Amino acid sequence: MDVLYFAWVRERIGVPRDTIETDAATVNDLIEELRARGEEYQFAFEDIRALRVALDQELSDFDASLSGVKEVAFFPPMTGGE
Amino acid sequence: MDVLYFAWVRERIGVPRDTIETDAATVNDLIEELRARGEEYQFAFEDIRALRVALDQELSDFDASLSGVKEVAFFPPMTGGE
Amino acid sequence: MTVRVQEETFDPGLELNSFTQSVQGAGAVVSFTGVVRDVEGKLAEMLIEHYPGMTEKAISKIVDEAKTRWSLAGALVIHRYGQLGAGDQIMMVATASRHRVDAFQAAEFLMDYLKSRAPFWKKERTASGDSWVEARDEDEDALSRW
Amino acid sequence: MTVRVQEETFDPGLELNSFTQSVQGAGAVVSFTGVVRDVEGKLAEMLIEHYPGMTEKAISKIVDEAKTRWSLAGALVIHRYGQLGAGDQIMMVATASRHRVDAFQAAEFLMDYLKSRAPFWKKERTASGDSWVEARDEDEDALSRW
Repeated sequence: MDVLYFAWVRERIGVPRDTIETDAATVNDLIEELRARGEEYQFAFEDIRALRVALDQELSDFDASLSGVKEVAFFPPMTGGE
Repeated sequence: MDVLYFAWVRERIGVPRDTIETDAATVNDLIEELRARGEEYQFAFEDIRALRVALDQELSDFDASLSGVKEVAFFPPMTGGE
Repeated sequence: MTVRVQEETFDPGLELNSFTQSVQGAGAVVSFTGVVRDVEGKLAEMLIEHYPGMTEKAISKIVDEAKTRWSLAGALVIHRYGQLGAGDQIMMVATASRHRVDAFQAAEFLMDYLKSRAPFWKKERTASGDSWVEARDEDEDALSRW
Repeated sequence: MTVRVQEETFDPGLELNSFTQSVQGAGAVVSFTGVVRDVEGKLAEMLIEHYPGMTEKAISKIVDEAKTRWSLAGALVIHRYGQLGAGDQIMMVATASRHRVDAFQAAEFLMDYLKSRAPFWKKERTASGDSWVEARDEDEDALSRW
């Protein structure tokens, strides 16, 4: 599974993506696994309410199932536009 | 006093303006005087609800006083814009 | 704040760019362009009559009102009169502000008021004859939201 | 309906004119241009990050939604990413419709959704350091009106 990071999530973790093997059933489960990878990850995921998640490039929820999902992305709320 | 006509009011009356001497106290009084000028005027003023009036280039009302007014204009509702 | 009432055509793109240039510091620029629609493929021309003297005065009053209601870095109104063909631009409004909401609101306000309070009248000339465009109740009603 | 996500700059005036040209028959064309504001005179540059792959998909979905809600003759969205300076255009939205209300509403809808649902993130670089622009509650709240 590809896990992508954008904006300050990417900066805190230090890499733009990880490719991982996981049995995580939900996004929340995946976040628990990622936190175990070290303090950069703990820092990035310290406040889930400040984050958004996309599954296969569609906005989703933290309790969504990862079944069949190939790409997960974590990022702060978007700030496009003017 | 200058009395100006626009759009179909002008077309019905046949001239774009009249310069008249009048003692009319209000717009309504002036319209009565104009109607007496002939059937073109009666045609133009047959339905006051379909008309708008400006006094010295400011939108006004039919019962407004003409005291001090130099220019009166009659026209249909505006249709500018797109 | 610029108001132009003119017979000649204008280039909306050039106007938008020079307006944007003139309001540096504004983050949001909204434009509205009104174009002559073909009336079922048979509009020969559109004639726009206006009330010289009152027109610019009325538009300036509307622009001043917009300035008191929203925080604007600039506003532009161009309205043509005379003879126009299908596809020609009739008029344009542009507004600039720090944030998008003010720019959008002010542009819509300007359009609603120009439509019903600036002394312009349109006549359509088609193969089947001439007719004055009638004011629509919904245009008068649009004013009540402001 | 055109969606472009690009690093290079664009000319809003040229885009407005070619968009208007492409939607002949529409009487009303609305545009919105977002420009990089100087942050108290000390913005060195703005960096816009996006999510390649998701970005165009997300914007297309927003445009499709606008098409179901309003009668549109056309819609254009351009959004840049990469390094921008004060005064540079960030993005542009244009809509065309028969009447002004649809064009205005659709443009505001597109802006509100682009702002909070398209995967772009802005970072401001000033003399005193870099900072990610934070999402504003009012931008999220703006979605509730649609």
